[in-house]
Amino acid sequence: MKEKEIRAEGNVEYRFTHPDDFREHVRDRKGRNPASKLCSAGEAVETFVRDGDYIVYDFSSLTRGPQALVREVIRQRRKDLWIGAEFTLHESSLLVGAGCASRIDVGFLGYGNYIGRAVCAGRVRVYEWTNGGLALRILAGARGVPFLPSRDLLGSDNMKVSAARTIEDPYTGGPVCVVPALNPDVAFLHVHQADETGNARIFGTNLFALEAALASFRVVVSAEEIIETDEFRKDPMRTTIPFFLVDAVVHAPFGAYPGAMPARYEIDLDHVDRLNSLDTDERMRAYLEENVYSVSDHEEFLDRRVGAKRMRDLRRRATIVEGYR
Amino acid sequence: MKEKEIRAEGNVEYRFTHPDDFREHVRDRKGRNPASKLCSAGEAVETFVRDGDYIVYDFSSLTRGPQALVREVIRQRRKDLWIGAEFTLHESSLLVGAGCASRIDVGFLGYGNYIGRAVCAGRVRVYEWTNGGLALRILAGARGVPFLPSRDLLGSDNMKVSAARTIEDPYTGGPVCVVPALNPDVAFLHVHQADETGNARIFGTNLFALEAALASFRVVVSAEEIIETDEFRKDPMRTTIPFFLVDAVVHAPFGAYPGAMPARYEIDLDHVDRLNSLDTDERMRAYLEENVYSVSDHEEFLDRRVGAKRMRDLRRRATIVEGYR
Amino acid sequence: MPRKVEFTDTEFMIVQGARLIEDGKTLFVGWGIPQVVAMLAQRLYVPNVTQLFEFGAVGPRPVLPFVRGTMGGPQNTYRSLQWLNMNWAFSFSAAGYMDYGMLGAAQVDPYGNINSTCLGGTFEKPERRFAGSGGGNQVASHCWKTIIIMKHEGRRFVPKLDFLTSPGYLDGPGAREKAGLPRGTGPYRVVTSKGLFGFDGESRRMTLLSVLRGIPVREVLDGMAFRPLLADPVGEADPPTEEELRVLREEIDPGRFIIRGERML
Amino acid sequence: MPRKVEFTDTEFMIVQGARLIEDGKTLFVGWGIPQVVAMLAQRLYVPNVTQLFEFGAVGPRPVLPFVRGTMGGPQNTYRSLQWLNMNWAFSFSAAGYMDYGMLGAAQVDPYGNINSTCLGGTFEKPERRFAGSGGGNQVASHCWKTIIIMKHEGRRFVPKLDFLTSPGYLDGPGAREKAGLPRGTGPYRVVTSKGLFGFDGESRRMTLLSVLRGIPVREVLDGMAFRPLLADPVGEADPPTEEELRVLREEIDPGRFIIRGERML
Repeated sequence: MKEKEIRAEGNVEYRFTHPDDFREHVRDRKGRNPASKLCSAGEAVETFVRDGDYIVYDFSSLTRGPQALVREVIRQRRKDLWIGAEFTLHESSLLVGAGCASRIDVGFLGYGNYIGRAVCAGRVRVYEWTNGGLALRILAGARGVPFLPSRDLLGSDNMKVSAARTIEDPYTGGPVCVVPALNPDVAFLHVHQADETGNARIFGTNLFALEAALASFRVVVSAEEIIETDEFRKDPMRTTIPFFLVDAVVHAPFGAYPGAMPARYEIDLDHVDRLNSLDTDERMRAYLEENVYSVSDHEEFLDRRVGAKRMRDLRRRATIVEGYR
Repeated sequence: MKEKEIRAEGNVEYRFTHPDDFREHVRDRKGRNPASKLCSAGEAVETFVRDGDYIVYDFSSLTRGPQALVREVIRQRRKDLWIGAEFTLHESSLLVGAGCASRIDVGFLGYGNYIGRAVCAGRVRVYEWTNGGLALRILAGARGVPFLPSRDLLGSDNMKVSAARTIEDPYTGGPVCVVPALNPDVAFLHVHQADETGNARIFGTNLFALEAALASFRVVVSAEEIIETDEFRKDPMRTTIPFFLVDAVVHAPFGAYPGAMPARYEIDLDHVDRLNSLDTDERMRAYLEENVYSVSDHEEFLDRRVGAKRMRDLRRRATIVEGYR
Repeated sequence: MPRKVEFTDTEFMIVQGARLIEDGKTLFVGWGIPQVVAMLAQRLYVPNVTQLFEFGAVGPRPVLPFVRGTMGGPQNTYRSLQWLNMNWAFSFSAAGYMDYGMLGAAQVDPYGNINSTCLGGTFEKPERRFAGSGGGNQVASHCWKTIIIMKHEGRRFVPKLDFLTSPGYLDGPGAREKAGLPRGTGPYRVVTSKGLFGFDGESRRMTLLSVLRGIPVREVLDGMAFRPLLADPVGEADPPTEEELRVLREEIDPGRFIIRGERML
Repeated sequence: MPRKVEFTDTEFMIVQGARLIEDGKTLFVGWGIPQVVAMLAQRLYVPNVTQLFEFGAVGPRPVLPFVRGTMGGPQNTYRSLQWLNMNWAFSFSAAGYMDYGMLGAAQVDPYGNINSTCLGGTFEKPERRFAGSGGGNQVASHCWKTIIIMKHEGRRFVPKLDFLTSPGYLDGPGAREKAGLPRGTGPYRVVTSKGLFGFDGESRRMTLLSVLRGIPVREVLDGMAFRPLLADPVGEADPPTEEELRVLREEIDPGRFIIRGERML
C-alpha cells in the first residue's frame, strides 16, 4: 500500500493517495471505539506527525488557527513537511524559517516579507492550486473519489504549476478542470469545544474542517474547552466533527494565540506585528528561540511569554459573542 | 438557451441543463434583492410550477415533507411532472394517482401498493439513479459543474436504466462512475422557520436542502413559522438556506401533515394508514376528492379535514424537542 | 439446559443479525428490519457501536420502543452525535469509515448481489415493483462488510436476479474491483430466518455457515433456487435467548409491527 | 459649487469602487481594500447588497470601524445571514449567484488578466513573490462582473503578465468560453487611483472610461506600459464627496490602516 505517494508531472510534484489505500488506512488504523484520545500537544505531535508529512489546517493564523500545535511541530523539529496552505499567514514563515517545511501548496501565501523571500531564494518549493482548488482536492479526499471537477483554474497559469488537468466533460463535451484528491497525512484543527473522544464543535465559519477531518490520515484536534459527550448528543446540529475521524484531542486554552478565537479572545496585534516584521533569518531565529525553543510547552509559553494579564485583556476584548454558541 | 433539455441515451431519458444555461437563469431571474416573497401556497404553485416541470423535495412524506405544497399541485392539476424521488412515500402515489406525474427518478419508491402497480401497468416511467446518485446529481447542479464522480452504481443494473456512465479516472486510470448534474425546475422545501425574504432554517437532518435550493430554477419554501430577518443574523450557524436562492415563501403551519414536523407535531398514523391502503384508483379518487379537491386550500383542509383537536393532540405528542432549535 | 421458547422466524432473523456486529465499530443502517437489529444489538451486545442513517444521522440512540414508519423522525434520530445530510453520510461510507452495512433484499444471488427493484416482466413494465435502491446501492458499494437480512423464502434465493440493484461480488472473484468498486469490500453475511450464510474467500460464492438448531440442512437448501456451498461442518445457530426475546418484545417492538411472523419451534 | 477637498489616491480608488456596485445584488469580496470598498458602498449607497467572503460568510454586516488583519474574525463576519465554509462559498459563485466580484492585483494586462502570484525571474525562483490566488481565481472565473481595484502605477499595467493568476479575457474574444470558463463572465471594470477602465465589447481590450476630474488623460496613460483603448469621450470622475470621505475617515478607517496614500488635489 503506497500511503504517501508523491507523483510528478513535469516539474510539478503532487501528493496523491489512491482512494483504496486511504480507505484501508481508515479501516485498519482509525478507531471507531469512543475511547479517550486526550493527550498533550507534545504527545500528539510526537505520535502523529512525522518527517515528510503533508499537513493542512483550519482556519488562519489570525483566526482560530492551531498555533499551539504548529509551535509544537517546530519545537520537535520536524523536517521536510509539505504544507497545504489555504490561509497561511505566519505558519508558513515560521515552519520554513525553522527548517521544518520544504514544500507549500498555495493557497494564499501571506504575509510579511519572510516567506516571499524564502520562495525567491528557492528555499521552499511552491505549487499553485488556489484556495478553491485546494478546498476541492480535500473535498475529493473526503468523498473517497480520486478527483473532482470544477469550472475555474481553466486558462490560468495555475494549471501549469499544479497537477490540475483539463478533461472533456462527458455530458456537455466541453472542457472542465479536474483536481486530484488530497488526503493529507495530518490535519490540525483548533476548535471551541471537544470531548475526550474527539467529537468537536467549531463556532463560526470554517475552511474545510469536516472535509479535512474525513480526508486526513491523522487528525489532531486542539480545543479551548473539553466538554462531556452528552453535550453533543443534546445538540447534534452544533457538531462539526464526529469522534471517529479524530486521532488525538489536546486541551489547549489559548491554542490559537496570537490569533483570535471568535467569542473567546481577541487577536494580539502587538504580537502579530512582531510576526509581520520578521524579515531576516536573524530575527526569525530570535523569535523562535524566545517563543518556541526556550519554553517547554504551550502552557509554559502562556505563563512566561504571554502572561495572565494579557490573556485577561484579550479575553475582555472579545466582545462579540452573538452566534458563537 | 435550452433551460429544460430532456436528453435520451437509448431508452433512458434524463433531464440535463448546461451549467451556463442554469447560470443565466440565476443571473436574470433570481432576485438578490431581499424583498418579501410571502404568498399563499396557491399563488406559489400558480406562479412557479408549470406542466412538465421537474420537481424535487426534502425530506420525506413522513417527516418534514412539503405536503401542503404537493396537495396544492394536485389541486391545480399540473400535468406531466417529473419527480426526483429521494424518499417518495405517498407523494408519488398521490401525484401519479391524480394524473399529475408521468416520470419518476428513483430514489426510494415506497410504499403502499398503488405506486408499484402504476409502474407495473406502465402508467408512469421510472429511472433508477439510487438515493446517492440523485443526491450527487443535485450536488453537481449546486456546484455549477456538469457532472460529479463517485465509486458506487458501478457494476449494478442502475447504470443501464439511468444516464450514469463509467469514465476513466484521469489520476488512477481506473473506472469511476459519473452522474450528470441535475437542475430541477422546482424545489419544495418545508422548513421550521423562514423570514419573508426566504432565509430559512431546518432543524434536524436533511437530504439536500441547500443543494436543492442552489441547484433549482425555482425554489418554494413553506414554513411553520415566519420570523424576523434579524433572528437569522443573530445566529448564522442555524441558517439552512439564504434568501437569494428562494423564489417564494409560504406560511404553512402543519404544512408537513400528515407527516411529522420534528419538535412541532407528530405524524398522524391513522391518516398515513389510510394513505397506505390506497390500492385502487377508486380509493385514490375518493381520497383526493376528500382531502384535496373538495377543499379550497391548506387552511380549509386543516379546518375541515384535520381539525383543531387533532392538531392539538399531534402537537402534544411531539415531546422530543432537544436539539431542534 | 435452556428451556425451549417459542419465537417467530423474524425474531430469529433479527437476533442472528444482532449477534454479528462487533462493538466499537460503525454500522450503516438500512430501512426497516435493520433498524430493529441495530437497536437490539446496541441494547444488548454492542453499546459502543456507532449507527449511521443515510440522511445524515450520525450515532443516533433511537428511542425505545421502535416507532414504525418514521426513520427520519425525532425518535429514531434521538441523541445523535451529529445531524448532517445525505451527501455527507455517503462521504463517510465512501471514504472507508463504515465497517458494517445492513440491508434487506427482495432477491439475492449466489454472489450476494441484491435485487430490491422489481420482479418479472421488463424493467419498464415489471410484474412487481419494489422501492428500488434507496441508499442500498451506496451501502453495498462502500461499506467494508455488508450484511443482507431477509426471510428464507424460495423465490428470494435465485441463480440470476431480475435486476441487480446493489452489488455483491457481481460475477465472481475480482469483479467488484474490476468494475471500480472500492477494494476489499463486499457482502459478508446473509442472515435469514433459517440460517446464516457467508461467502467463500476464493470463489466468492454463498456458503451456508449455520442453521437454526433443529432445522435440517436439507430444509434450508430446499428453500433456495440455487445450491450454496456448505461449510464443513455446517454449524448450528442458537435460537433466541429469553433475554433477546424479552428486549425485542417488551422494549423494542411491543406493538409487534416488525417481529410478527411465522411461529417457529 | 463643491469645495475642493484634499484626499489620498487610495481614498479616490475606494470611492470609485463603492460607486460601481448596484443595490440588491451580490458581491464576492476579496481581501484588503475590497473589504473597505464594500463597507463604504453598503453604508452609503447599497444597503441591500449581499456580501460573500470566500470562507463562507454570507451577507455579513462588518462592524465599523474596520479591524485590520482579521477578515475571518467576528468583527468582519458580524451579523451574517449564514456561516458556511469555502466549498459552499465557491458553489454560490460557480452556480451563478454572484453578480460582482472585487479583487486586488499586482499586475493586470490589456485583457484584464490578473497576476497576484510573482514577478520576475522564474516561477520557481521569482524576483518577488506575492500571496498567490487565494480565492481570486475562483472569483474571477465565476462571478458575472469582476472589478479589479489597484493603485495606478506603471509596473502594474503590463502588456504581458509574469504569471496569469486569475483569468480576464485571456487572449481575447471567446477565449474564456473556449477554455471552459462560464459563459458571459469576465472583468467588468478596473478601478485605479487615477481613473476607471472598462473592456471593449468586441475586442475585449481594456478601455479608459474616465479619469479623476482635473487629471489629464495623458498622465493616466503615461502610468501604463500598454496603451488602452479610449472611450469617446473619456469621462471625468467626481472626486470623493465630503460625505464619502467623512464615512471613510471617521466611521470605517479612523486608524488610517487602509486609506493612507499619496495626497491628491
